[in-house]
Amino acid sequence: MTVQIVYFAWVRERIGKPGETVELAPEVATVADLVRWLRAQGPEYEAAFARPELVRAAIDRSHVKPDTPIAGAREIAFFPPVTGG
Amino acid sequence: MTVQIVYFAWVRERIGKPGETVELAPEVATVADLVRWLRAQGPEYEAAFARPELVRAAIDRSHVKPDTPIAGAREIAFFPPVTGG
Amino acid sequence: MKVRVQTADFDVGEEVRRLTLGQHDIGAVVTFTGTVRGEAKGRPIVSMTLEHYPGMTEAELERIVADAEARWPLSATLVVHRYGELKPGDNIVLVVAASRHRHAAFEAAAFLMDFLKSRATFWKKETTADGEGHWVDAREADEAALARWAPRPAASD
Amino acid sequence: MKVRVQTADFDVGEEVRRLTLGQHDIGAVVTFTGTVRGEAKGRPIVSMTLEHYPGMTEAELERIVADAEARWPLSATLVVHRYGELKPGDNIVLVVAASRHRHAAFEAAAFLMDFLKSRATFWKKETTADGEGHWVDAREADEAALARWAPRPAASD
Repeated sequence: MTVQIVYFAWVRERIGKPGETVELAPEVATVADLVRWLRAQGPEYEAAFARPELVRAAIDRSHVKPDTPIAGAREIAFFPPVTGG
Repeated sequence: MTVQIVYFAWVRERIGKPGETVELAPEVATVADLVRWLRAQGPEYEAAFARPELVRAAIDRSHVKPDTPIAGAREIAFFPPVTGG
Repeated sequence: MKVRVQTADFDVGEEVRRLTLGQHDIGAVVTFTGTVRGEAKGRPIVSMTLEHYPGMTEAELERIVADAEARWPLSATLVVHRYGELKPGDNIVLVVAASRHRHAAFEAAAFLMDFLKSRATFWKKETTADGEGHWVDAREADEAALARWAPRPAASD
Repeated sequence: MKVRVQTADFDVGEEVRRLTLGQHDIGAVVTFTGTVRGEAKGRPIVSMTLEHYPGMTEAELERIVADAEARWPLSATLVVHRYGELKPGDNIVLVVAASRHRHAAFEAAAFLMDFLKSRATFWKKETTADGEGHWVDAREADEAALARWAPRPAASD
């Protein structure tokens, strides 16, 4: 499965890019699986996801939980808790 | 005791004047006493105070209850429940 | 001046700008604007005339503002209330509360309006198309709204 | 358009005027304006940069507005949120809720802000005088503020 991943705020800064297209194996089934997979991609990802409870996710522009399946997703976003307003 | 009385809204309209100066006997000791005394001053006062629970009072520009003593008052106001805002 | 009673209209943006100018401790500004609705009990109204008790109105509004300022940490507070003849759509009242954080600003503005509604000495008379004037009845809900502001035990916050 | 995400400033008075123009069923307009404070944790800040998630931010704000409109009888609703570099005193966000009566307008505006604070995809970075940038931490109180909007039993109101 091919999916577009986007990063915001300090997640983006730590990984060093605003997003990327990745090819995922079928075992990567949920948001939490994807976080585990990303952490193995290099020290910059390890730094961004060191405390996964501080990173939020969205699939196709809706907030999701770590156990949400990613099948069919076009765009998955990772970002810190929001601080607007 | 001499006191200035002022009326507002439909209390003013029913009595037919915005205010007056009255001379009160010592028996007129509270706001409720004054209402009773005024009701006896003519049909226009009777009309204004026909339902005394609908008329509010202020002494020297502070809201008061019917049992508040009027001794020392300079200005006593009667008006319907307020409807600003 | 935190309280103004006037016949003239007001501009919300201009009032907020003037009130908060140069105050960099403000993070939240809540405004309430009350306006004349076009109908009352299903009948179109052509105008609304507000009478007030000069002197007492200002004193009462000052007391309400002082109560709000004692209760929340406010950086700025303003109440502007019009009187005289108004038309549907016209502004009647403006309340502004500014604070560091939003909850204080929201609560203070709601508190100011609740007390203004049941304490400030204004009376509304609506004129319908037939030329008849009707004094607006006070709403029991307005008096009831004060209950939520009953003093709370100091420990609860 | 009920939701706008923009770099440009806004004028509260002008936004309210445009939003309520010709709508004579409105009796109450509540606005919330969030502004950049001059200091953070006791240190002066020189600027604040807001990043957001284009596309999702608008979608999320539209969902929040729709939730508010389902919950209260609102005549008009508006959310304007800025992004980019801002200075102390600058406007960040404007929320407007207009209704026939004041309680709906107050509650809807507070609801919009509470959900915006913990759901809209914005991130603030503060720059202090030494040139260092700090991402602002989310406040637990903002998440906790949502509890008071938990669905109530239909009979309770």
